[in-house]
Amino acid sequence: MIDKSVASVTDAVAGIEDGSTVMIGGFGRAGQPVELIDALIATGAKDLTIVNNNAGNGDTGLAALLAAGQVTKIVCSFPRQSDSWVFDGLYRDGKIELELVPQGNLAERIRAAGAGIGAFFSPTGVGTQLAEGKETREIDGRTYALEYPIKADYALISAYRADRWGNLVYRETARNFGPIMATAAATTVVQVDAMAELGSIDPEHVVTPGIFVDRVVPVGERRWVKDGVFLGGVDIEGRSLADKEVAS
Amino acid sequence: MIDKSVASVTDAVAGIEDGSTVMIGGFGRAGQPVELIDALIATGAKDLTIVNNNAGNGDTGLAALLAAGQVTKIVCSFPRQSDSWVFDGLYRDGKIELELVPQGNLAERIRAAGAGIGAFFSPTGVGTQLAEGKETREIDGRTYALEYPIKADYALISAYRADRWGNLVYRETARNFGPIMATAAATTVVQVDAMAELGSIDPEHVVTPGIFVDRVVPVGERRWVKDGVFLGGVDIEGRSLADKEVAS
Amino acid sequence: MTELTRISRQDLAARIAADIREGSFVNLGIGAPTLVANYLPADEEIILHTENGLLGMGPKPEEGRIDPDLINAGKQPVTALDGAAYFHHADSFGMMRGGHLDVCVLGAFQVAQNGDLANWSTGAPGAIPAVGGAMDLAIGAKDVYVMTDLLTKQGESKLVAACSYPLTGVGCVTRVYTDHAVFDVTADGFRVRETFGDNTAAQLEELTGLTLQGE
Amino acid sequence: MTELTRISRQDLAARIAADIREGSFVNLGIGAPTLVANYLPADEEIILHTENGLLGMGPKPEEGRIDPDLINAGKQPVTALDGAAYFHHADSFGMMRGGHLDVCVLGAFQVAQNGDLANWSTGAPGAIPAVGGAMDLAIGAKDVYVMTDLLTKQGESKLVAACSYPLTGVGCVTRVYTDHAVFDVTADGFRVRETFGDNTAAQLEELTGLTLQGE
Repeated sequence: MIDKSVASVTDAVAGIEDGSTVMIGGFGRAGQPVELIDALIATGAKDLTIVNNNAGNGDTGLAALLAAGQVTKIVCSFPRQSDSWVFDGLYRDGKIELELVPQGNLAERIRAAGAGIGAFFSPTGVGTQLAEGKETREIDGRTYALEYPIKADYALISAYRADRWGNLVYRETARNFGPIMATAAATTVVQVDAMAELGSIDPEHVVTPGIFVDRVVPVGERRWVKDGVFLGGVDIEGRSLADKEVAS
Repeated sequence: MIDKSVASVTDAVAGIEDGSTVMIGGFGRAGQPVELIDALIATGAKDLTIVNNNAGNGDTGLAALLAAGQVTKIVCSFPRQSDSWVFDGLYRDGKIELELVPQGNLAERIRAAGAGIGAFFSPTGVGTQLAEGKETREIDGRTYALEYPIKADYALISAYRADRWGNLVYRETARNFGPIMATAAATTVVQVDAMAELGSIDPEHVVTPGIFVDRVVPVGERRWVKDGVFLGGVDIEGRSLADKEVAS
Repeated sequence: MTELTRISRQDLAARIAADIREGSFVNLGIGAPTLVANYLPADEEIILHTENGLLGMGPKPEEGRIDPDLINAGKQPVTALDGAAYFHHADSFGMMRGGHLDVCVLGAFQVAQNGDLANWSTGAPGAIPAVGGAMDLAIGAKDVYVMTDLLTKQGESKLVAACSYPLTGVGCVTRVYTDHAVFDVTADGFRVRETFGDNTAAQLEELTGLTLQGE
Repeated sequence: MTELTRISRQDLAARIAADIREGSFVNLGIGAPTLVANYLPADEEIILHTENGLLGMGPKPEEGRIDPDLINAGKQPVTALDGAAYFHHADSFGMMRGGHLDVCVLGAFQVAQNGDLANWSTGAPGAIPAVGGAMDLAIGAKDVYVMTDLLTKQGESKLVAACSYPLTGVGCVTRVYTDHAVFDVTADGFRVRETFGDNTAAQLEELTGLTLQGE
């Protein structure tokens, strides 16, 4: 019997070594696999190269991983945000390397790695600083720059449900980079709210087939969902509005 | 109000001119938009270039279009089948041009056209007759050949349900080339079994978003499905077993 | 020089909204362009795209109904309309890069008369660079509209002969909506499409220092 | 020369099935390789891929339950197991090209000692060419197994120093299962992995005309 579920987030991130390249899903906080990132912090693995759209928000999740000094380089499209103070400080101090990639090229380069494409000509960024030094070519009247795949040793992503074969479905815009990162890493690790019985996910609705998934760990439902029903009652960072009123 | 549904298959294929490139969905018979093809035959448009995985089966659908003498060139991966006598005859008589493309390159080239990729390096076919004359390059220890997008003036595809915005879901392996051809044509025309109310297709389950769809025409349920429930009772070509027993 | 007419940001958003036809697929960039959504006619269906994976984006949720999984590219809470569709980032940017969006509306630091756009970086030393989807949006729609004040706070024209700031995209802008006037980008440079109030092409030439094609 | 042991096509399919580990993702090529499915252990989960858009392919349907929308790459009716997933052709071939399949099993006209495969065309003049997914499959799995008779009907070896037929893929085959023996493709040419009956490496060298590495 195939069962890709593992018992703990610690088991889920086992084997991530110093110097690994790790893709981390999410767009801002949506789809960010916070529990897996916390487990990665606990491993103490260092000299990591991280691939994510952003470079962390606030002091939790990816920002906490950066704060722990475990990341040497980040490949992303949008590091600078109102709450990216952890990255900002490291960058200004020269303690982290940044490879800035336009968001669509980032996504397509990840997809290319997963789909066995050696390189592709993209129109995005042509004529800008971010394509400087890249090979360009005019094809059918338009100029393109050559872009190479981005692959990883590990992908850590967040999905909504998985079955034991690793088939995944996502929730709303938390889908974002998960489906493509899952294809581009040697080992893909997924946190889900809960497991689903094999056969309970309609084959028409599977977004990431299990072939791309190595390990799955259930971490409990998001605070704003109960038994799959959206409840509301949180702020955009997922903090309970009730707690907030008490705190303020 | 947006309503992409049209009243008839005749309206659906309106505007296809002599010399057009037309993608036709389907893998063998599965997903082949037979009613749209029949409407295309009725237009009499000629000198067509057809992009399909195959080159027609039996005497209906794509085979009938070929038999009508409307096709000058076909771009496909697998023309020769046990029941491809129409194509076979035209090819042997030198009456049709064939561009043979490995199936994965065919799919990826169609996807590239839809996704704005200028060209891509593929490992498929390298070192074979089908990559002769193509630019090759070694990247990261592997040799690739450069492949260009395939786009079309029209795509004719078959889906299961559409809403009036053109959002599509498919049925089983009849999905095949539909989702990528929909992205690669200037005008995408879809036949569906039936329309669905806007909002009745879960946004998580949409396979082709309406942005890729121009016209939708309902043609009635497949013979082996009633109200969305699979009935069986047909052979692999979709002919009723009951009819067959009567005929034999 | 007499004081020129300047319309408000809200009026400018309404002006842009008036040019978007029913059935269009539209991406509204982060910042001021998001205001355009407030002026789209309620009785017409215009489908909003957000590049983090949603077509059919609806307005912000009611108080207490914020869903952190359902956000726009600016990471603000949104809703999904009937007829919406979710998809992953490669599919989303394929939509843009493949030219399937009808319109995107973007902010700008500068627009050059050949349609070059600069809106992602001022190139200031020490600034932390961030591009996001700006370069994909710039080349990712049939019509790329810019929404901006004509002048910077320092009074310099944002319409320029050639951008001095780092480029976002080359020759990609089709029209510029400013607080003073609307300009089309043509093969011969900017053409004044519409002026607000009594503003004249001559006044706009003085402000921008550019030769402008007439209305 | 004494008569060599030849195992049946069914036994060969069973022999291949025995080498496929639980949890593997496997594509079985059109023709003889599809027989392998009949010998996969019923108590183990092995996930079959068909390149027309399905993982978790099940056996052929019962009489009267044929679904023309649910077919394999050979266009035969199949079923979908619990845990199956449908996807479109670009995603399906991305799976293959990206190296995500563990095993594919293919037929062959010829396999060269450097792993070159010829299985799509005999190059006969006047023949109508058709390649389908053959070239994608050839380069599309971690292990590419060939299932074939060792000799053609004319008695010529299908294992060759260099393919004379048009190639399907370069250096892509990892192992060849024949009716006489099983061969691994190594940097030094074919290595005899296993012989059937009393067949010896010397006899196989005589049949193939090749220098073979020992077991």
